Amino acid sequence: MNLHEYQTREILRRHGIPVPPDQVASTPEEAESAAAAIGGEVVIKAQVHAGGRGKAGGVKLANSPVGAREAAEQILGMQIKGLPVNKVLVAPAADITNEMYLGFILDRANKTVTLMASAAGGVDIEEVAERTPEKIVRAQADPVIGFQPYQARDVAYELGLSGRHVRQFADIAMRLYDVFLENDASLLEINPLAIVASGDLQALDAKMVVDDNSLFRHPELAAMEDHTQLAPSEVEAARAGITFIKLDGDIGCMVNGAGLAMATMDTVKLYGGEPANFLDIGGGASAEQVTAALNIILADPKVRAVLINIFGGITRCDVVARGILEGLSAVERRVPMVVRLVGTNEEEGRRILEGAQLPTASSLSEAAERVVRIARGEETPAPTPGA
Amino acid sequence: MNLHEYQTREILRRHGIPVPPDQVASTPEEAESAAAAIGGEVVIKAQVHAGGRGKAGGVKLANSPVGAREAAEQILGMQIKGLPVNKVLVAPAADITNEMYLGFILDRANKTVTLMASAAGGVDIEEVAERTPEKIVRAQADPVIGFQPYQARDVAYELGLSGRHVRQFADIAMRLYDVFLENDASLLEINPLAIVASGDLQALDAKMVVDDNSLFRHPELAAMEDHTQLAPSEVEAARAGITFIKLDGDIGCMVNGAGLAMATMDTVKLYGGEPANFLDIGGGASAEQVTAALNIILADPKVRAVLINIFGGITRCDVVARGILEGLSAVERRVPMVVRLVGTNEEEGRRILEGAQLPTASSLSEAAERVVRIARGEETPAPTPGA
Amino acid sequence: MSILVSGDTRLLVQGITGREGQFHTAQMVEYGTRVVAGVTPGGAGREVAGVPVYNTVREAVESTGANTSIVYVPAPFAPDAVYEAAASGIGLIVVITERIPALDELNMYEYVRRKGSRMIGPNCPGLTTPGEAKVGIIPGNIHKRGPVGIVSRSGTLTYEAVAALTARGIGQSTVVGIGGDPIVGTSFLEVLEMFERDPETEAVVLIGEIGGEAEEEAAGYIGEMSKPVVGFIAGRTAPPGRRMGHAGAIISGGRGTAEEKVRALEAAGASVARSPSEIAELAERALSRR
Amino acid sequence: MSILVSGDTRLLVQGITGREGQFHTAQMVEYGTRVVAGVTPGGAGREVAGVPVYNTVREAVESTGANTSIVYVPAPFAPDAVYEAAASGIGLIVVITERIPALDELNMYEYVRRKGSRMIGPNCPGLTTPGEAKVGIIPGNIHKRGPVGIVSRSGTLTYEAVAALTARGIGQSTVVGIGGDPIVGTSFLEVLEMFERDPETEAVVLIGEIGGEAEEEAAGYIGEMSKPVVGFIAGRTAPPGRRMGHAGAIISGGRGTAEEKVRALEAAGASVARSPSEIAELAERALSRR
Repeated sequence: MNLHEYQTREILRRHGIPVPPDQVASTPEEAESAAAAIGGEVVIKAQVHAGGRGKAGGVKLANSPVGAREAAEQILGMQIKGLPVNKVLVAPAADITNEMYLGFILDRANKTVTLMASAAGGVDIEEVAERTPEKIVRAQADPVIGFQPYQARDVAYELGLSGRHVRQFADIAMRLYDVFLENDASLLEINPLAIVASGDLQALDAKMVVDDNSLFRHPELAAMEDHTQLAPSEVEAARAGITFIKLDGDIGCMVNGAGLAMATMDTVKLYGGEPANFLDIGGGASAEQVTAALNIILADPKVRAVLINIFGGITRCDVVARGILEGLSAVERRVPMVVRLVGTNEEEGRRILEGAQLPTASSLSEAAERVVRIARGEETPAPTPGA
Repeated sequence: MNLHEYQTREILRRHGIPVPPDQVASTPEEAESAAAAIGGEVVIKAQVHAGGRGKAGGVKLANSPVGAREAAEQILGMQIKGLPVNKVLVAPAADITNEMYLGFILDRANKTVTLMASAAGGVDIEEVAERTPEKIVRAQADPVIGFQPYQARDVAYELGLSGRHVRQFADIAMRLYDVFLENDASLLEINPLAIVASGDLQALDAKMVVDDNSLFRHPELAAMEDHTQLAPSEVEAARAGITFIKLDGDIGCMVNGAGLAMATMDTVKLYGGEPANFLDIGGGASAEQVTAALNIILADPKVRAVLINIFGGITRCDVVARGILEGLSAVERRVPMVVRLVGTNEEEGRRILEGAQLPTASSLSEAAERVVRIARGEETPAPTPGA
Repeated sequence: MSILVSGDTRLLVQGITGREGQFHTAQMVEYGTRVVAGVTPGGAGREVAGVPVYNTVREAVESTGANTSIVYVPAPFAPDAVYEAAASGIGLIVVITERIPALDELNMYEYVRRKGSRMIGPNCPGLTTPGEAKVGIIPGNIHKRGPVGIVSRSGTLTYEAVAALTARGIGQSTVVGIGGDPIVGTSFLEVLEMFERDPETEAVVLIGEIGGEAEEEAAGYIGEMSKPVVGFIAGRTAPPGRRMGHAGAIISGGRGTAEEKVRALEAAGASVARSPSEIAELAERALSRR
Repeated sequence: MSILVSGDTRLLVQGITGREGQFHTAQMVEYGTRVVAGVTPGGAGREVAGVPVYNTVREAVESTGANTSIVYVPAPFAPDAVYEAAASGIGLIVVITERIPALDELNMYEYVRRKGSRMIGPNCPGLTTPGEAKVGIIPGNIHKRGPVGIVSRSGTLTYEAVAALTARGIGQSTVVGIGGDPIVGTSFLEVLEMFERDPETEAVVLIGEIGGEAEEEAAGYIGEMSKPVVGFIAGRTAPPGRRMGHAGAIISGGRGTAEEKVRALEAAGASVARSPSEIAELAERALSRR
């Protein structure tokens, strides 16, 4: 789960990390009074879960409250990479001497939490990591004692800092590490961590990604999720316990298991089709979940055919079959479907579907090939049963 | 540093451990209104840093607010093992079904934090440990992952608990462990942890000892120290960075280093004397500390002679010598002194003292033997120089 | 022979009285796995599918000599269950539970290793040595005993591969689902090493997916292996930056793509299937070439 | 020979620019110890007693090949200094700092061990191998090289024993102050084992005090030693329940008394002195009996 910059800034501030004061505005008028309250030159930044907002015009400077209102007018309501901008952050425009990058990530290769830092801040760190990996300094937290101040100082010296900047950097890094652990982050970064005119270090932008699996113990973070930054269908899916990601094609996919779902999409593509989505109904999908999944898939008007691919393990084929029929009786829209159902209680599941005149395929290749032909109009499917 | 029961109860309560409501009273009237507020039968307990307060009459039951006032009248102002009772705790008298012991200690042998529990609660756990060690169940926290719920459940089953008592016990143990770590405790115990009439577990008495060395990071705990529970001389010593413990003899001792201080006391005793105190002026004792130490020793009217034994390492003998002279010029009382000064800058230290007509001894045995003879009046010492 | 689980496995089921625990215990017993004990705090005295239930792992191990455990305990309590198993001397701990926070997984990994035990998973379908022991949720009836070892990060995609092999008459030595989370107890590489040492295994199928670098790490070892490896990587069509269900399956910063992984595997000499149905075909060819 | 420190010791001083660090660095250099580097964050470029100062231990080790460190860093920052030393490959870390919280000491102990290093202390006076290296604060001039190994939980009481031995003409192989805190990096037992293996050491003096069970643990090994041991326990007159200065020196629940410890040592065959001055006498007798 992503947090907005303004949410992350507030969390960092509470943990004693120097973050300039700011205000959030949902209207140009709010932005104007925020700028007036802050005084001087301000920066107005789109709050959106998409990278590259600067290039997209989502960050503007303003010299006056009126200028801030005008900038907010332009930014609010923008779409950046398809996501709506409903809020802007208004903060003092900083006089920057030097920009660095400082972040912690969940390091799967080393099985720990790792600090990443770079003297080249303010830019996309993934690009730095790709092009000039030697410019990134890393330090791994120890599994027993965690990340330690000496490591932060070591990094600071590597970045070429000296004097009080070393102390400030180390202090910020230690606090950032605490924030990472306390919030079950998988990524937490300050970019840029800047030396400003006063000569002090300040966090001018911050980003946190929280481990979705940890939200059961962080209700306060779960409540911060901005559902406007997800497709409504994705929100609905999450509510039903389904993982759904909208794509651009016309063949809806409903699969159990993430790996099989990807492999199903790959196979559809291999036969020349374009998947309309990734959808994993999960391990023990109930009839209700199957119904919800069907609804979500068919809500996409581009979908011309649906491929259901279930390999029952925990999931029982009979339950899925009943769910499909139940779902079909609840949705209005009719599109052709190809169902492949194997594994636990396979025979019963197939019997149920065939009893309802819904044809089944036995192999994934066969099913994928067929659904692609149907979507292309090369094959006329049997009519789909329903309400 | 010891916390009072009422302070520990409050900390446990804040951490979600079930502790019955209570109030602290410093006067009989406060105890009366506390009892009225709590209602029903109450227990009035002396708040004092001494064990065995029950046997000493420091715990009484009362059926009414008036009874509570009378009980508080008796308890307040008592001395228990020499310590004044300035406060009482008023709490509901519990209807107890079963009493257990639950504590965590810093386990030096196993180099970890260890849970200790016993189905025989409400009694002195050290006695249980001494007489029937098999009745104590132990579980050690892992250095990496800490104390885990499965360990708490394991202990609960060992104690013979079942059903919800296991869950409640595990929950309390986990929270108690958190309190231990958060407060740098060296001992934290609930005794008794009782099953009360409702069938639930409740912490009816609690004790916490905090690691003195950690107080720099726990100002809130340091502020809770009750100085009335220490001899005034001990408080004064602590303020000067000196470790001082008052004993019953008549030979004052001033030594640098705890081990040497104990060995000096032992040697005094070996020659038939009785040390009046343990006093360690610490590693790098300044002239001010030596002065303070002299003042503290001589404040005890029983002291008939003083033995100063300094082996300079960090501590420099010349500094100590000047401190002795400075101290002597500041205190009014004159008692005979034997000084032994060896190690770093030994010659200069001795020169300073001898310049002031203060005789020095070269070995500890010689010094101890002499101070004992002087205290017994078997030897007439040279007059002590001073103001 | 086989790896990790066999007829010598004495299985303990942690969380045996839960819905999934009960269902899969029955399935495992039916398959012939020696399920010797279950644990649910407060459940002592009960039986599930004829298996006695204990309050604690310690008790269960003392009473039954269990040497392997499978964990169906819900995510908030699963780490505790794993610690309990490792502390009680269980040598192999198979964690089916999904959605365990990654920071907990780091601790689980560290602790289990330090205790000298091995963890498979979390978020995995378990393992099967056909005809001897099914320790997990992979449907039993799709297996057939034979010369191919399977190791996979995926759940149902593993079933797909197993079923395809069996349909072609190719049996499996052991099928190992290592789990789809960013942090798992046992890596591709470690399972490959075990298959390399296992005399029964003649070829290995490795099923990976986008995200992380586990497949690339494995590729580093495949070149040294004496046995042929068939690979498959799910997620060729996955868009960057979107997490494909598994917490680990995400292409980020241009790393972890299917292309990179396929390239690494092929460079190490593995043959890589383009679709799940091709896996069995390539496995057959690999076996015939030996 | 000697144990732990010698002419091969290349010493790093952590906290070298502090008051104590400066004073004792000068003393150690004067004694002839090879002090090769100091560390104080932000202190790079300075010199203390001719010793170059670095910002980090890593840099200091890379530049000077330091293999031993001594820590004078104040208690709140001492654990970090110890972690830094262990992480940088320092094999022996001597922690002079006193008043470190016990929970920090647990972590220090655990971490240093896991890194394969050894910690002496905290809250210790350090060690001296007379004529070769003084790593700590024990006054250098009281030593004389010879056949007696000394291990002690006490500071100044150790000086007392060393001075008494030297006054009698008995030299020391190595003098080791292990520290007076409840949690220390190296135990009596471990140092006894080293002295037992050290060809130069012919007899050992063990100086303990009330509290804990370290002396009793050591006694268990003394019986197996080929070399005579002379013991002394401080605190015979200490009242129970009062902490005698050292965080560890407390008689609690009737355990940790001087009597118990003396009994354990004597039962193991050690001769136990009744006063510090008797230590040298007993050591002389022990040597003459060999």
